[in-house]
Amino acid sequence: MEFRSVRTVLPGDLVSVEASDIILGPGLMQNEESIICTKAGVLMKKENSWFIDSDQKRYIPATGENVVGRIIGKVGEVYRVDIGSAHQALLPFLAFENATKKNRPALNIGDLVYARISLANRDIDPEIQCTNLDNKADGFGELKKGFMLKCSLRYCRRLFSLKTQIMESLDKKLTQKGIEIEVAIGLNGRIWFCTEKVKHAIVFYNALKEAETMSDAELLEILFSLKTQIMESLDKKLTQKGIEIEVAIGLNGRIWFCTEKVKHAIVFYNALKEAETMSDAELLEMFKNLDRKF
Amino acid sequence: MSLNRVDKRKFTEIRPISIEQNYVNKDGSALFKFGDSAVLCSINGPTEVKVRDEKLDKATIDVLFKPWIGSPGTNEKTHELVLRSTLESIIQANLHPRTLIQVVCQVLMDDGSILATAINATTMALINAGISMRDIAVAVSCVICKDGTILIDPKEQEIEENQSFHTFAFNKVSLNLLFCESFGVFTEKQYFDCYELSKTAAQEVINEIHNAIKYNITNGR
Amino acid sequence: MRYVTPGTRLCFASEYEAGPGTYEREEYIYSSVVGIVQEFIPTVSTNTGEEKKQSKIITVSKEKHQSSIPDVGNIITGKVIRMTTREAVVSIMVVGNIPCKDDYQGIIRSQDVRATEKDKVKIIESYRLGDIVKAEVISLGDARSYYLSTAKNEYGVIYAQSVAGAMMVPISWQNMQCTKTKAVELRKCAKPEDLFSKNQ
Amino acid sequence: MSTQTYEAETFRKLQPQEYLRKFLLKEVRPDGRELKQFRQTTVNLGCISTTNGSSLVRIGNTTVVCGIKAEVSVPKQTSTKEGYLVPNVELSPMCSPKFKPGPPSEHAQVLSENINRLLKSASILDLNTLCIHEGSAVWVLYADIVCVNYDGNVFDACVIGLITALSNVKLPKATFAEEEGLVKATEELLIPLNLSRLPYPATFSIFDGQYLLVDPTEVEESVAHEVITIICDEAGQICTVWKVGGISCTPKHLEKCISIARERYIEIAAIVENEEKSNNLI
Amino acid sequence: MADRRRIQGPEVSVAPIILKSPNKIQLLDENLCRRNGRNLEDIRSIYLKTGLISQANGSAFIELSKTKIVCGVYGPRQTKIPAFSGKGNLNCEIKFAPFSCPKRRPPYRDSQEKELSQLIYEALTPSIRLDLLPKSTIDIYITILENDGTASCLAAAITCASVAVADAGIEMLDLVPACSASYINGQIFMDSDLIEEKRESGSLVLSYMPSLKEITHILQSGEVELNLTSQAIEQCTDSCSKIYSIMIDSLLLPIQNMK
Repeated sequence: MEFRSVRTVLPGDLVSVEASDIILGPGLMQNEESIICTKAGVLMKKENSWFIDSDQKRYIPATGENVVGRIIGKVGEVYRVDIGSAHQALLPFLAFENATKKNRPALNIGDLVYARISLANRDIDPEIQCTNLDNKADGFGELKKGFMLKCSLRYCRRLFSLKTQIMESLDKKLTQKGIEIEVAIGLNGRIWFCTEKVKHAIVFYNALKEAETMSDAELLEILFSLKTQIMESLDKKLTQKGIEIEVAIGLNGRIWFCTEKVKHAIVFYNALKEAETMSDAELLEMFKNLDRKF
Repeated sequence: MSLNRVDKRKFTEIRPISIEQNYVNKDGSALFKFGDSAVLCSINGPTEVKVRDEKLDKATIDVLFKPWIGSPGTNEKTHELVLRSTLESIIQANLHPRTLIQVVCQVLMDDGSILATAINATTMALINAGISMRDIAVAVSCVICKDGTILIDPKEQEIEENQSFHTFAFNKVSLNLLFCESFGVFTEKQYFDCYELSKTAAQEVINEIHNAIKYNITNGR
Repeated sequence: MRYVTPGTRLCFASEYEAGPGTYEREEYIYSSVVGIVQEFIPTVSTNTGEEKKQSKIITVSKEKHQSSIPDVGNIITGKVIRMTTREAVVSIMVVGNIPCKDDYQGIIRSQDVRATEKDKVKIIESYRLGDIVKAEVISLGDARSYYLSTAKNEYGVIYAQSVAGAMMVPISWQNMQCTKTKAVELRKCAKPEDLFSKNQ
Repeated sequence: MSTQTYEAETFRKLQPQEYLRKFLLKEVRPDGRELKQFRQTTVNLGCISTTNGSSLVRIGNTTVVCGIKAEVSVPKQTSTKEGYLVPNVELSPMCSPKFKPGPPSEHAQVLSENINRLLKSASILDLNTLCIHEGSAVWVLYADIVCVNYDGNVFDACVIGLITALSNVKLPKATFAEEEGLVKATEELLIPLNLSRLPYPATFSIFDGQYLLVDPTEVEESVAHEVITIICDEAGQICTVWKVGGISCTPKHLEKCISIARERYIEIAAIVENEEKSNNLI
Repeated sequence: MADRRRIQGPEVSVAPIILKSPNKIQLLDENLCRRNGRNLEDIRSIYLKTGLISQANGSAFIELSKTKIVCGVYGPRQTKIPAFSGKGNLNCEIKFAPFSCPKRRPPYRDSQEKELSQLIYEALTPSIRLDLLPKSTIDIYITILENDGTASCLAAAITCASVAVADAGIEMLDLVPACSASYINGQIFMDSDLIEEKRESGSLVLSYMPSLKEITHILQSGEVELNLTSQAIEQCTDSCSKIYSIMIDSLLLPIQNMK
């Protein structure tokens, strides 16, 4: 049985529940006899479990959640990691698979890691580790190269819950085409991905951004069929015309690109500038038609 | 009821409300308008707090109030204190000890009742930021004219010539008084008349907020 | 009774030894506080039974109480205000049994939490934010903080609230129980016996 | 001091809320007062001879001194007859460990602002009466309120201080010499101000959402954040209602506060009248 | 720039010109009596009271006819200075209330206040046993409510602060009374008031520990002959001893009355 939505609620609304053994999820608080909503959103219910489906951008750490973090410093035997929460997380040097005092990964400031929250407590700064409960790497560890994308927490949670489906179909569809893509979804509102070619990354980035407001089904759809096709077609159309273009998008507000011919560069530059004010949908549309401009 | 207010409103009618969320790229933000009075509120947090301001059992709430024109003075400082003490009684600050919840209110246009507009904008921004709250606060202003008429949600023009000016903030659940600021000369009966009329108007504000949230959820974010 | 103020000449330095509240300058002893003059002969227990000559000590008992400041060896009471994996920061509120007007800062490093198995100490399993602890000042510490220790039975948490917000009572030297939910939480407890039990 | 009081002091320091709660359960306050009892209030007029009007107000331990000095300035172009009345509250680090040296804290700014709002909105002093020569010279009254000891409810002390100091003000006879552009004044201070009303305040704290504490001390203020201030005038009209923090205040509470504030008005008016009488005798 | 943290007044304002009666005030009458009936070597009567500020660790209030000064002492408390120090740190700040002088003083800290703060610090430091207070600060805050002569005000502030420090229970070597003298027309006016001060050619402020017979601070200003100075020092030390007994009484009487 799935959670079903009950109604839209505001903070302070009372939820009337008959049953006594209820499970309260996020956004709900028990105050003596009554149950009070503390967030605005959609009240969801499954049997005796209740929670409020709401959105926010600021991450509050919870033990066991996977996060994407950025190393911002070293203090003693730990790395300080920015995971987007109020306090920086601590990542001990030894919290990696097979790490010993002599043999441990050397991370630098700015490096990204995929980690699991091992301690989240309101009294103390959160701690993270790059191993699963059995001290195995299991996908955790340094994220080399690639891009990091920030989005709302709710979106990350959705992607995370659809993770297996996404990966399956991604694998199926993309590997056939010889494209490889690595993705790490952090529940702290950060998604990391890495592709061999930069242009694939751009298409993937845009697809992810656009999909944020869609339903689950649409989301899967857009991620795996439509976008790969666009990418493909862009690839196809441009290479047919003998135009090659390489692009790198920096999250610091700078985009780098390189084309063989200067006039192509100008066209691309104008296209990018023009696209700045567009919505995501328009943007993709424009990229689709980019070849015509060349 | 006669229609002799400057903008043809009834005495007890609030100006049209407009609410926009995610106005700026912060953890939460909202633009709230009472007619031409507009306040943009943005929220950052829970985020890191300076050791000096750290509270070990709850989040520190910091409010900045920026006026429409000029630099902030004692009037804005007083608004900041009002907003902060109002928020402290509704935000579940104990969930995030040793953190900072920063609230910035920028007046975009001042056409009277600006403190009430700011309180409502802050409420919307906090909801948008997903900050846990026990309740929400809504505010309404009113004036008592020289002839004793009570005008709800007055425009600047209506505030200038008055006997007294009142701002009330209520909580949503019980419509109890969260905050009140009344200056001028008035009788006890007049005060409670203002109280009741503002309370009724506050209910309308709550309805508008509810609608805005619903709209936002059904139409994506 | 003799009341004196700072600077009052009390006696010759050759007759007495200067005790608390007094100071010696040239051949005299002077008072350094507002208070009452007292003198006593210290009793010294000698193992051999030998008579040991002790000079009389003159003191001035303080009638105006200085806001207390911590010193090495003092027992302090304070609140845990910050925690890391290595230490707990304590706001020192009471020295001995005199409250400080303004708090001083002290830290309990993980090696000073208890006397045994020091390397296995976890701060988070010893204290929580807001706990009231009793500790001993072991050094003047660094520029910011005094160093404190709870490595004795009578030191540790004396008052704590559970996660549910109710008061907790110690059930062993490292466990406390919530009076409301009966949940057990980990703490380095002080051996119970003190003013809170009287006040409750 | 006995060890008993030490323990109470220690308990207060460590558990301030519990400490207050224990007293209130017995319907009494830490300083021995009843819940709706004000502290002893005294007013001392004309205590500072370098001013045009001054007043020293004590509410229990809380002490403020208000001194008013008259200077001369040019009126605004928009209102050529209006003088100025500029209130300013100083909370120095001397009066409480809470305050640091430097520019006015938020607390001091809010006190000044609320006093200014009261003066303006209740039009206590008609600023036109401060005119010396229309368009050229008007009186500026600087009302500086210095807090000497901060033991709670400073707002009440400030308002009483200001109103009584204003009624104590004597201005010299001043003439504007047009050719020199200077104001000359007599040495004797003769002319009192004509105040349209004399409002006095009463402040309340609500603790734990149920105990209404009249005239809170510093200890009580630090744990009871819901504060209500009512200012009434001699005709029983209300000049200010100010209420912040907490959600337990009902219209019933407000009605009760207003009626207590009216009783308090009579009490303060009597204290001030006595002081004025004895002041005039000297 | 106007201070936005205060209520705004007009940009400029001036005190009115007071039309004074033409006859000049005589400082001395034919019997060498001063305007308020005292002799040249007399100081004004002193009212000194401790424990006025309940929030402070120690406090005192002094009144010399019109001059009124309050002092609050906070500490010893944790020092804000970031370096380790085995010795206590003393901090003095004096403030004139805006209405304390004939001309209104704007409420900002001015250079005269800074200078006076430094003088009080210098006069009191030798008397306080700071070596007993590691890592601590003692803050002395003084407010002048009414100023009737700046030199005598400084002296009174030192006396008042010393009593407040003792009231705070802080260990001291001795109390520090202070006294001022003005040189007017080759004569020494002890403890002069504002009107006398306006005619002075120089002044002396002396801070003294009577029990130890040590001078902690001496401030001489203006032009004066040497023998007049030594005479003034002598008269000031005498007056300090008188003030000393008032200081002792102000500290002991409340205790003795309590018992």
